[in-house]
Amino acid sequence: MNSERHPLLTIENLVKDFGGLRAVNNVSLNLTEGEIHGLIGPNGSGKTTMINLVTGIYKIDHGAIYFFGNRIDGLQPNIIAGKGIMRTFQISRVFKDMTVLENMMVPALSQKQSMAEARKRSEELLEFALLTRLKDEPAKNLSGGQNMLLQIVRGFMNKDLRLYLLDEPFAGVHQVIKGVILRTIKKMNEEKGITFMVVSHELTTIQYLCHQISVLHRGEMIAQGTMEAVANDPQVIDAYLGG
Amino acid sequence: MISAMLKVEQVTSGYVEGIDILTDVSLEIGDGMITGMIGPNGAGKSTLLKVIFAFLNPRQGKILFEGQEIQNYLPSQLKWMGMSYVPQGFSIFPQLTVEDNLLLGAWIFRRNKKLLEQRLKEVYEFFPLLRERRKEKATYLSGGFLRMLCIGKEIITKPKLLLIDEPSEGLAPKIVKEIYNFLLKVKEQGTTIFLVDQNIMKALEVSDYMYLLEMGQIKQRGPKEEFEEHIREIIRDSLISR
Amino acid sequence: MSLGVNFIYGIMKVINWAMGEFFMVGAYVQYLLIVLFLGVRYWYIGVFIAALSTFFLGAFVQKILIKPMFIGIIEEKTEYATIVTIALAILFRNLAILIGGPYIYTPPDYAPPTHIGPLPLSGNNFIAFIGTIVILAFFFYFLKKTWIGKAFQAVSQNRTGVLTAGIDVLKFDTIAFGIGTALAGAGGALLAPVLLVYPLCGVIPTVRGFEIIVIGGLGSIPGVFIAGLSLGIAESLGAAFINPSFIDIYGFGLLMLILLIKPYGLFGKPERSV
Amino acid sequence: MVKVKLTYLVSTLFLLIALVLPIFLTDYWIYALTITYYYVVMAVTWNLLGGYTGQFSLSHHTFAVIGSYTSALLIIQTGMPLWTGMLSSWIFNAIISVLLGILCLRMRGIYLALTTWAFAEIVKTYIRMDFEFTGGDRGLKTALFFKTINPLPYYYLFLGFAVLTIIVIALIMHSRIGYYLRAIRNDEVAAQTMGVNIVRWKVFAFMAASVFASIAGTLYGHFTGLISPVSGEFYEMALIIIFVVIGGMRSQAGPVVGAVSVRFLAEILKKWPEVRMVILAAVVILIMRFFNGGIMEFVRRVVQRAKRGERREPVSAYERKE
Repeated sequence: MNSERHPLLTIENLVKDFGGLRAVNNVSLNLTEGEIHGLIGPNGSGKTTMINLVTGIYKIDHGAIYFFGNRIDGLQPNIIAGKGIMRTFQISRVFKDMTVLENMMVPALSQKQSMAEARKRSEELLEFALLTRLKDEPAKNLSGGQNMLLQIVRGFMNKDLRLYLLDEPFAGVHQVIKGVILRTIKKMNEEKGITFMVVSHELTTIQYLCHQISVLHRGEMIAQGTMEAVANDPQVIDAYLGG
Repeated sequence: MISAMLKVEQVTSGYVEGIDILTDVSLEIGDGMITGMIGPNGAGKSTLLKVIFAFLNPRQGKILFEGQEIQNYLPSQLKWMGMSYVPQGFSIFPQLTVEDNLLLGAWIFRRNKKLLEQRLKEVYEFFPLLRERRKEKATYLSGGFLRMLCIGKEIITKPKLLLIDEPSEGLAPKIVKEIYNFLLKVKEQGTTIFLVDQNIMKALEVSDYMYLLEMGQIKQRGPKEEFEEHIREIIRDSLISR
Repeated sequence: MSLGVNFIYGIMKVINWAMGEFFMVGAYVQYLLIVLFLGVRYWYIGVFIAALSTFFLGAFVQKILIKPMFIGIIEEKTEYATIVTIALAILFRNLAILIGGPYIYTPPDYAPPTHIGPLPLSGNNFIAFIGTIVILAFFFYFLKKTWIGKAFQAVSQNRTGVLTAGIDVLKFDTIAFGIGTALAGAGGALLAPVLLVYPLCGVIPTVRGFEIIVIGGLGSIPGVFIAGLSLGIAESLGAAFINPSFIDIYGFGLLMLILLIKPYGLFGKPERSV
Repeated sequence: MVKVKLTYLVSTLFLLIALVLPIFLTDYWIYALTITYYYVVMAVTWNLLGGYTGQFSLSHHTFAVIGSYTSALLIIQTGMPLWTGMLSSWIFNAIISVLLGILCLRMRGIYLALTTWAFAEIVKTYIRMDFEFTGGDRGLKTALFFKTINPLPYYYLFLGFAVLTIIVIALIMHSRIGYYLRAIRNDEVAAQTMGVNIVRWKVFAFMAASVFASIAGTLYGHFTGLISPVSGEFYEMALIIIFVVIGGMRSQAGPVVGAVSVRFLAEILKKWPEVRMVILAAVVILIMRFFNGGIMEFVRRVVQRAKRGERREPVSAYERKE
């Protein structure tokens, strides 16, 4: 495996413009395998745009994104997903008219896993996420929190999942479900060595969960390091003060 | 305690069923004052304003405007009752001229020509820059101008209560200062203001009473002075809250 | 006609596939008015009444069928709107056959054939042309100058901005739909003697109307004029160079070509999805 | 699972009835039923495209028309035998549908409907205008499939083809492809980030539906003996939508039930064609507005209520959960 030499994900001076507005301005970031990385910053700082750039939904204007040393910017989202990079959305995008189990099956099937194997793994994961009783329920009948949990657990169906980008996984989610989400992330990280990048406003949860933190402000990276270092950094405080 | 123009009692609300962005929020907005609300983004500040101005109905709780329950009213009814709302971003019409934008802001008394002329004159005195460019299409204006136009469009009806969301967002510092001076001038004219803001420093300067909202709940409240001394600690605590 | 569909789309982002049938209703009303009450001299009053009747018909249809789309009851909006308006078109067509029979009615000519310089011109075409200009002028005056007109422009530009100004948006949607159908109704009344009055007389204008709209770009009022022009040119060029009998096909060919290059039409605005 | 056995039981029952039916029926009704099977194929395949994948195409009937005309013309112009004529028209159709599918890739909702509608109008107008070649409005005589005009053999041919289509479409929907198509309809972007190659599968759905339609079209052409541009009219497309909507849009049996029941109603009201259409259109509007599931949704609720008693009122596709 060539992952030892190259870090899991390398982003080099990434730039993205939306008609005059520079959403991401020369951002560089490295993720090492097995890390849970937090990405925080006041509103409109380009956090979600970053995820959309890495997963190929937006095309980058310039800079480069490497996954285990080979470039992935410019690839179609489904190819990037095939390489083992999954993501969730701020407003959970589940397949409303399909049942919970069917939702789980989609990523597995797109990786040429057999129907039986996909079904078995789905049931295991649903068991783990306490969603089994909702197995045959159409996703639209689930509550917001349950939908977010489904969206997160669905990503783990990807057999060669190496990097999981979570966009606001806890926003407004009920405490019990938040507990399950945290437990799932911890377990998958420790047991399967999956690297996470978590975007969130809830700084307490980020502090509990993440090893390293990056702070984005108006599309620029203004601080990186552990939570304590970042919190005492005057620049970060100013950013939050709305400077 | 000064009589509260607006009371919010145990409001819980959210866009998606099952996700409550606001949980059990209660607050009062004192007459003739500027009440500020700060808090990290995603705390639910804008959602609260949308609930008050009936863009969104709360799941539980009541909202009282001058003692009257208004949580199931329509935005157009609230406008008649003297409430205005400047939402986040721009609530103006790019292809219409500055004057048309203002006139549309005064939609509720469009039949009363005399009052209309008078109010238009007042807004122009308030924002002289807008009078110079009144025949231009709004889309050609800079960010600062557009913000003034948004505020002008909402205060033309001389509301008793003005809700404002992130007035300084995306503006250069020099213009931000001007915008906040306008807010003070609006207050002097007797309009009560409920200011929701990311820009904590500016909000502190201008507000008389402050609320700190975090993850959909009121964490701290009190007159401006209490907030002012240890604002930097409040931020750091909220960053690393033990 | 295409102005009507575009106006509705501008405000409510809904395509009314039954527009042709409002055109036909306008033509029938006009025919009945002239034959029974007014007589041919007051045809313009007929056009006005036809427009009014299609206005109320359109408003009524909007209230029961289209409005629920905006109160959040209906989720798949485009699918719902397309199926419902198609069904509406068939409903009106067959009702017309039921009531009026499958016959073709020819209203008396509005004006005797005249000619401008060497060009012989049938009275009706001339009237229709002038009538359209008058309607368009009135429509633009209404849109640009009057209060309600400005409010309509505002609704199509920023629905939140309109809410904060205290305008009851849902009421405006109904009126907008009514105006759109009234435009079609007026068109029907005006062109009654030219296209004659029969259950399917709405089909040809619908085809024309949609071509212009898609080429011009959905929701853009200026697009309608440029598209109308480019369509005319495309058809005359095609007829001259390729083969005159395929005249309709050039219109569609142009349409598909433009959609291939700019999937939102020349002036259309793409809706950001992510 | 109980449900699967039930559907097998019911469908085999219907199949038996269909096989035995012609013995009791007059030629007229056999003819009518054969046409119904043609519409069943059209409805089921359009449901794959418009219902399951959310590609709201308005040119489905056009592929049937192209199918019938290409094979008829090939046979008349080049004198090739029946089978090769039909086969080449299917291949020709597959190519066109792939091209149109790629063209419509980036389009969504209204624009897809408008483009496919334009394509339908082009084909119809071309056939009508180029009368030396296509016979225009006079129509075109076609070689008969079974060399006889007795409808019985055609009845079984169409019945067989309809059953085959239903089975193939059902297999597709139950396979992984079915998951991809339904995922695409629900949320294209999310499907893509889940690894689904939406480009390939959208074009696949388009091609599959269109090829089946063209096969149905060719068979129809060689059954009626005379084909005309009328079958390219928008009315035909509306009819297919009516079948699917009334039957139940996103269910496998929906289009079949819809096509059969509506065709049956149409036959009864033969003498008053306008009244028939008015009723059908009104029913479609009512179903869309108030009760979106169509007959199958109604059946599903009754079955569910019977099986589970009053456990929970299932929510139909469109009404929001209060």
